[in-house]
Amino acid sequence: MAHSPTPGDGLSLLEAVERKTPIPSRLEMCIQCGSCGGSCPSAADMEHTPRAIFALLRAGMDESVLHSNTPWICVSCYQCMVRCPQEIPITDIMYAIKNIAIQRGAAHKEEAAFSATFAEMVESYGRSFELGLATRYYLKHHPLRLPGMAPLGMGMLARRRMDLKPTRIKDVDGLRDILQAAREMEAAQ
Amino acid sequence: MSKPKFAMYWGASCGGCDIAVLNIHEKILEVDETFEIVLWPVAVDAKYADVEALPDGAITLTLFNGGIRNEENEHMARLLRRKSQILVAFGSCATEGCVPALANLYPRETLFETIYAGPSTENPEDRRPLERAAVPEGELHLPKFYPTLRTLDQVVEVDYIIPGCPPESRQIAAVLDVVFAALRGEAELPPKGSVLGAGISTVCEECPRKRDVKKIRSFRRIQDGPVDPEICLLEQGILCAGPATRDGCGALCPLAGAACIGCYGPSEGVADYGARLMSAVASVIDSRDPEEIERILDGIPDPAGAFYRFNLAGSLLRRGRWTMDGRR
Amino acid sequence: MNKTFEPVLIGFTCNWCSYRAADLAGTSRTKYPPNIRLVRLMCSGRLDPTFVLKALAEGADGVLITGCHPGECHYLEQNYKALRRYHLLRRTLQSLGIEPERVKLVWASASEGLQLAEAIREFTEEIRTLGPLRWNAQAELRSEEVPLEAVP
Amino acid sequence: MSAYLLYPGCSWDSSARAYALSTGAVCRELGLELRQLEDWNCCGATEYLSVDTVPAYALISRNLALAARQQNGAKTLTAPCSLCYLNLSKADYYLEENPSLNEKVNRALEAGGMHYQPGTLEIRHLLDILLNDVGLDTIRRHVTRPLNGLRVAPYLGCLLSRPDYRQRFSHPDQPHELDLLLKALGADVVDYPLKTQCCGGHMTQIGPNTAYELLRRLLHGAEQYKAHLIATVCPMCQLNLDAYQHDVNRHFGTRFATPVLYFTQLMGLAFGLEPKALGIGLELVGAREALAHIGVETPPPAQAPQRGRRRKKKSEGLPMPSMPEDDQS
Amino acid sequence: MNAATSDSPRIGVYVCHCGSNIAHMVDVEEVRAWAEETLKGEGVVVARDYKFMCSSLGQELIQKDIRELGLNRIVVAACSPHLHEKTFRAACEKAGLNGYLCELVSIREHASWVHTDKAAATEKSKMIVAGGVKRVRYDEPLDPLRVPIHKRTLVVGGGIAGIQTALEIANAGYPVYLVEREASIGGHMAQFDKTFPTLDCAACILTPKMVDAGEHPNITLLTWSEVTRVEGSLGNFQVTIRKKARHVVEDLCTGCGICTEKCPKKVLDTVFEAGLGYRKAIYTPFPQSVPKYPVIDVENCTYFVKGKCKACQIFCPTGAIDFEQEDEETTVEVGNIILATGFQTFDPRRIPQYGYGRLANVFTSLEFERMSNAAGPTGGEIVLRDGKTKPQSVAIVHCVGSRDRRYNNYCSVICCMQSLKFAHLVKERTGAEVYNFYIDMRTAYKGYDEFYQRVLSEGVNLVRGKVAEITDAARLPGEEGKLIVQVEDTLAGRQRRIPVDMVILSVGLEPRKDAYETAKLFGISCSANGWYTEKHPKLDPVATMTEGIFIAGACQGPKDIPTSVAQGAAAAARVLGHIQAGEMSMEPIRASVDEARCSGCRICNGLCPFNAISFHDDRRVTEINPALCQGCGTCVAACPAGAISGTGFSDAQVMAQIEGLLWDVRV
Ligand SMILES: Cc1cc2nc3c(=O)[nH]c(=O)nc-3n(C[C@H](O)[C@H](O)[C@H](O)COP(=O)(O)OP(=O)(O)OC[C@H]3O[C@@H](n4cnc5c(N)ncnc54)[C@H](O)[C@@H]3O)c2cc1C
Ligand SMILES: Cc1cc2nc3c(=O)[nH]c(=O)nc-3n(C[C@H](O)[C@H](O)[C@H](O)COP(=O)(O)OP(=O)(O)OC[C@H]3O[C@@H](n4cnc5c(N)ncnc54)[C@H](O)[C@@H]3O)c2cc1C
Ligand code: SF4
Ligand code: SF4
Ligand code: SF4
Ligand code: SF4
Ligand code: SF4
Ligand code: SF4
Ligand code: SF4
Ligand code: SF4
Repeated sequence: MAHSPTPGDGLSLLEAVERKTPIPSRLEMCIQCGSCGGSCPSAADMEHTPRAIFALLRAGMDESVLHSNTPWICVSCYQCMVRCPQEIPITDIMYAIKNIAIQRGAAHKEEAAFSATFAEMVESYGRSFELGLATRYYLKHHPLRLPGMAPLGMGMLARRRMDLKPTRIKDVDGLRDILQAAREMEAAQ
Repeated sequence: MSKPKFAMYWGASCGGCDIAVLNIHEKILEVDETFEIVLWPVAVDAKYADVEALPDGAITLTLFNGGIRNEENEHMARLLRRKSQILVAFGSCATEGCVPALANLYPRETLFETIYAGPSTENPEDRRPLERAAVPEGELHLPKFYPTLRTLDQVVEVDYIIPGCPPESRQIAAVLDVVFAALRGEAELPPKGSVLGAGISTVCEECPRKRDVKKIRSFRRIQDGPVDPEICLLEQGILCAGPATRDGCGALCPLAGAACIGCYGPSEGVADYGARLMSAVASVIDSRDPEEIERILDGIPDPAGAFYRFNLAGSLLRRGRWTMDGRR
Repeated sequence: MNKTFEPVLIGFTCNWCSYRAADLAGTSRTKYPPNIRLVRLMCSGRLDPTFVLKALAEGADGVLITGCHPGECHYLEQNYKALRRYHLLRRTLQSLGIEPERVKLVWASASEGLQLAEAIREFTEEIRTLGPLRWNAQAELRSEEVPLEAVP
Repeated sequence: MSAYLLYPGCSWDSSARAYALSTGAVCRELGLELRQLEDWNCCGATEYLSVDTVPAYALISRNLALAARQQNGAKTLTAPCSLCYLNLSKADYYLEENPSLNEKVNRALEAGGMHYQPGTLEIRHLLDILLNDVGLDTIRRHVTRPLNGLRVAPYLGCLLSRPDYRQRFSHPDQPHELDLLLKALGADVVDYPLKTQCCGGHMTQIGPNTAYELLRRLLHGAEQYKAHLIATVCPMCQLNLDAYQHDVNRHFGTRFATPVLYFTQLMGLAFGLEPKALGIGLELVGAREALAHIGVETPPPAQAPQRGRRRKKKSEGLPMPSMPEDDQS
Repeated sequence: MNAATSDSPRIGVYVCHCGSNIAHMVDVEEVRAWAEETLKGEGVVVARDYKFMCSSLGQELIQKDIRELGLNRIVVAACSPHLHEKTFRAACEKAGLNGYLCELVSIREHASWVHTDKAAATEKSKMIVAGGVKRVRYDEPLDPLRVPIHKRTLVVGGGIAGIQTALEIANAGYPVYLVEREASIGGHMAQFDKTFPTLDCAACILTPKMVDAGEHPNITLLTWSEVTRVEGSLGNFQVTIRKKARHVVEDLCTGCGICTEKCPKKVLDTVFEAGLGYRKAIYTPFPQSVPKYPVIDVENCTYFVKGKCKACQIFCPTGAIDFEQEDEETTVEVGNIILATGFQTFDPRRIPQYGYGRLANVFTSLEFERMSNAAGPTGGEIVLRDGKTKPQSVAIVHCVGSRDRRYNNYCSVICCMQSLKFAHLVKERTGAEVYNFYIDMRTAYKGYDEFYQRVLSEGVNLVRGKVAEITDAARLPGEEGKLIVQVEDTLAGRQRRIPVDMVILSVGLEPRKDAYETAKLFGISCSANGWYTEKHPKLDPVATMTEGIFIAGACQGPKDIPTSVAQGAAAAARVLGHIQAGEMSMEPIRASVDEARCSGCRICNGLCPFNAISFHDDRRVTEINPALCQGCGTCVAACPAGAISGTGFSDAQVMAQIEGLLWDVRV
């Protein structure tokens, strides 16, 4: 899968995250109140709460952050973000950390792979393709889970809730050009 | 004893002022009775040469309307200044430039381009006026067209000012009454430099519309929706120039449901009409947020026109800034 | 632009914040270019756009308006009025063909000597880049203008 | 009523077919015109954003650019999927907030001959349109078969109301819009405290254990409040709660059997439309039993005393603080 | 330039070396010579330079010239006017020249100290001098405004701060009006049971003060009253006060309480009982109310609503009930005003995830104060909403609505201590397990941290983390039927769900919802948050920008009782200072309207934050009250008719200064 290198590799992770976050990260404003960690529905499965991730980031403990499962366990529900008293865009920061983890090769391989497979589907067809995504991803990463998924898939197919073939948009080439240009732009930062 | 002499002349103007003087009804007879009219192109047939022949100071009263746009205007202004005891800048053009001065926003070249090559001009050979042109009969001479229009008092000293576009006829009549009385020795003329035929306050003074503390949240034009007939137009978001415009007209425009556009010029002692109006209007915009303020100001699409429609030549800057290629 | 061009700037300051900031820049020996000349007003709310036009008409190349930060006005809220006038003034200047960048509004509290000096430095450079306004000295016009003739 | 541009999202014609069918039917009833955007592409879900930033925003913005081009008088772009809705409106917002991102995204769009000026479109969720543009009064007028007796848990999921920049949809934690709509249909709406909790999103794929726990909480909650069914506004929520209910049961040894229907399906039922035309039956956890509560003409069975009642009646014990809703009733 | 100077100017210019402070970077001699030569036409008669102009010798130099050369205008080019304007004005006065005819222009702070090029600094200094010279021609002689101070004082708000203020002034022997909106004075403090950090009983320390205030011969107590109009200025304000109809004749009422007892109508009391208890339609807020007379709440009184009942009247032994009574307005004259209008608490319904209003056993701190008060609705029993069950576990949530950009982005100061107080009370009275959830523990000030330690020693569980939500949605066994507090224990780094029976929300302090209107009424300002703004946050904390108006207590910002009391006393001291002086003088920089020129356009009418501008509807002209005007000049700049002029900074002065400053580039 094609992706752009991290902006200014060699930056501290904190700086890299700040650059990757599409609106000001305000990380320096975190008062470590724990509203985020308290709100997070998946906190129990996280190695570090979001708050702890921010403390680690600010402490320069980059490796701990990059290898933490936290951003990958984040379900992107924005619960933390709307409750943060400092209006820190936490979920966007989680995305930024994932971007960088992938680019620095420190990613949680499986989770990253799912995202990557998804991205590939989108680039091939312009749309997501559930059946293709599931089979490709499971075949590659969880072949054993696949049989367990079958009844679900059959149920879906029986109700025509899953397409057997992907739909491709008309201007797929235009889309690819856009994405290619975007990647170059990202790399040029 | 011969009658005192009277002259009325026009520079760059539309002729409305002459009409306003003629519009004083019977009083025009009194003018004729009191004065010997030595120059008044609209009303009598007189020659420049006759005026030139008069001794300096021979004319008692000259009403000069129109601004100084070209060499001829200036020549006549200087001539009449020499020949007159009392020189009055009459009407908005002479006192502050008026609409002709909006041409000060553009350089000569652009103006000529518009006039001689504009869509409403048929000029197949694309000719331009020449200051000097040789013809078989000899050399022809046209007055030089100046880069800007100036007010009369920017060229010669004036004794009185009568503002208005045009001045209200009843105000002209009132001023003439004072002059007649003074000539009869029954009254004294006001101190030199005074503004005559107008008040010392602004149009709101005469405007009967109800007003309150002002708060503007948006601007609009009268054609954008119904206008309350009783309430101050500015409070309805209509950019009324009444607060900054010298009174004397009787608030004709706001009375008729239209915003005052400022023809009577600045009030007493105001150095820059447009700046004053801007300051007033901006002060009552009801927002503290720069973006919102900008949004509200979008409702004034042509600020130079809105604030300097009559007063550009009389303002501190006197004109717009232009480059030689005509771009502002 | 012109390397030797030294802009002449007028700065309006308010008695309570920005004038004091200028004083502080002085007492702390902070350096800034000598191009600016300051006028003290009681409040930025006193700023009549006439003053700005006057400065431009008299030969200034740029005008810096300064006042207390929003919410900190010594007169509570008058700097907001300055803000409104400033926005309108810039639009009018633009419509008269004058670069609106020649007038700039900067907030500076009494303790921001350093920031004010920096703002002055920046503004000086901005106007230097814009080049001279020379409102009253445009050669083409002056040649045509004839002095007033005195009355005999 | 004005026309709206519709961004259907990838699931519209597949996993969310019931949503598409019922939306179509309901809009026809209400005279609401939804014009499908042409040649739209995937919004990237949560995945694309995980991979890269600028490409992700470019991907989303291509749709905005298309919509701006095709808008033809319709300023509003509506998305029935909460995630699509979020991605589209978030891109619009971030492009506006971050000029450098805007510049990059637009330079990328140029490569495909496109351009988008942030702020051009108004991006709204289908629920918002039905509630605020069509309005409860009109909806009430169309109700011919009130859902009396059907206990519904209004479930919005997370991405409809969150994040809440520009106050884009009511309160981020406790919005009551869906409650109002369902009440207008005559349903017995349970005060479902989990209404904006996450359904697990893509975690069903990459971290099933995490996702199952989130689903369990939702199903457990619905059961606790004796809901006959869960009403949803998002294809992802529907899919997770419906298709994975079986797996959740297997994982925890529970026996949940709560059907999950789209709110548009319930609207259609209340409007008296044919169940089949609304895609009823496409759900994996069958809704037949739940719908039996409204299927019969007899008045609904007397309700069991609500154990879940939280607000004390006024006379007992210490008084309760008044709530804004109190004034409404 | 319109207004020309009346006299022909004879100007003296004095350029200071300031040792080498100026002279090292500005060629002082050159500036002097330039001014003398070039500015002759502007009326400069003499120009001198001197080592230290501010020294007595320097001042004498000026005075000598004034006397000997007949100078009538002075320009001193030296340091900032903020340093020595007063000095040189005084020097001129001594020589018989009005001080306002002297201009001090700064060539030190604004030239020598900030520039590095001597030639440029010298040139700039010349222009600064030219600006001063041009300007000084238009200076006018001015005299400071002197105002006599009325001896009476108005105090608005009868909380602890207002009571303290009123008592201090009254005890010094001066009359005070104390205006309180509610039926009794006492404010928030009257609602509490115990007060931190010493846990004194609030009533025990407050009641004596209330009684003192009620009986003090110098205090006129106006409860059930509000100020509706304020006119005038420092020294002489005319204040209109509306006394709402009590429907009880104070002269007849003995405060026996029979009416209240007999009144059949029970009303939920959302003010004093914070919504946790009831009162009657005729009531005194609490037993120790001052004054003791009840009021009839006409919105709920059966007689006023339905026209029947009159039980109170029938039973009143002295015939004090008067259903016909009407609101009364009185206008009083006072010299100074002190606002002590206090605060309100944050409404936690704005944070729905805390469940207040939905979940029965979530209480606010004010509700808890009433609950723990022996005179409160539960008789001091700490119980659940059912009115009987004692909680076995209690959560106390700090920072509710405070320190949060979504609500109030400031610390409410008192709630950490108040939460610890609650923890102690719950422990002491119920033995329940107590959890306090805090972000940071703020227990500054004397005795406060000691109190924290005491609470720690009592075995209270302190969890560091801002509570994420409070829910009744059970997830795990043991949670059913409980309120679950979900939080990240940030010290353990884990999310926790703690089931409890009762939750107390320590809601933050907020400005009263009408604070902005009240501020407008009195012509003072509010900070962005809505707290009244003090003149200087450190050095003038009880004065405001409006002369003669002071603030005290929690209306200025969140604060505890000790500080409120200290501020009340401080404000009283400031007012007493004014009263003792008998007269105050004010800067004469003021605006005024030329009525003949004013068109009544009303552009200026809404521009003055000090309410100095008023409009006369009858004559359609605007007037400015010079005593209220602070001289900012905003209206001067706004009046499009040029009808407003301002002393000290007239158009003529400023325009002339601009011309001078641009002397070198003007053509
Ligand atoms: C729950 C809680 C517990 C607390 N516990 C403690 C404690 O233990 N120890 C401690 O030191 N502090 C405590 N405090 C803080 C304490 O309440 C304040 O410091 C104190 O009440 C401030 O007094 P005040 O007079 O400024 O304001 P308030 O007590 O609010 O009094 C203001 C008065 O002004 C009146 N008023 C308002 N507006 C007007 C108007 N326009 N016209 C006329 N009258 C008006 C009001 O009716 C009120 O009577 C606590 C606060 C809270 C919320
Ligand atoms: C390092 C530091 C930084 C601070 N920073 C800030 C800040 O930024 N902002 C802030 O608000 N506060 C600050 N403070 C707090 C501030 O210093 C105090 O609030 C303030 O100084 C108290 O003033 P005071 O007059 O009560 O006492 P002091 O300043 O101590 O003055 C007492 C005076 O009394 C004299 N004196 C003592 N005994 C006698 C005697 N028996 N007879 C005669 N004279 C006597 C002493 O010599 C002294 O001059 C700071 C404190 C410290 C230590
Ligand atoms: S909620 Fe916000 S301030 Fe609090 S710990 Fe999380 S990121 Fe930091
Ligand atoms: S967005 Fe991610 S980190 Fe934030 S609460 Fe949701 S799952 Fe947790
Ligand atoms: S309508 Fe115009 S002239 Fe009349 S009061 Fe209003 S602003 Fe003044
Ligand atoms: S109202 Fe204004 S525009 Fe109209 S006549 Fe009078 S001055 Fe002229
Ligand atoms: S008349 Fe009103 S106040 Fe009196 S007893 Fe009846 S209800 Fe109570
Ligand atoms: S005092 Fe304590 S509880 Fe109150 S806002 Fe400040 S930190 Fe929070
Ligand atoms: S702005 Fe001027 S003219 Fe208008 S009301 Fe005020 S003082 Fe009078
Ligand atoms: S100068 Fe300022 S303070 Fe004085 S009246 Fe005008 S606006 Fe009010």
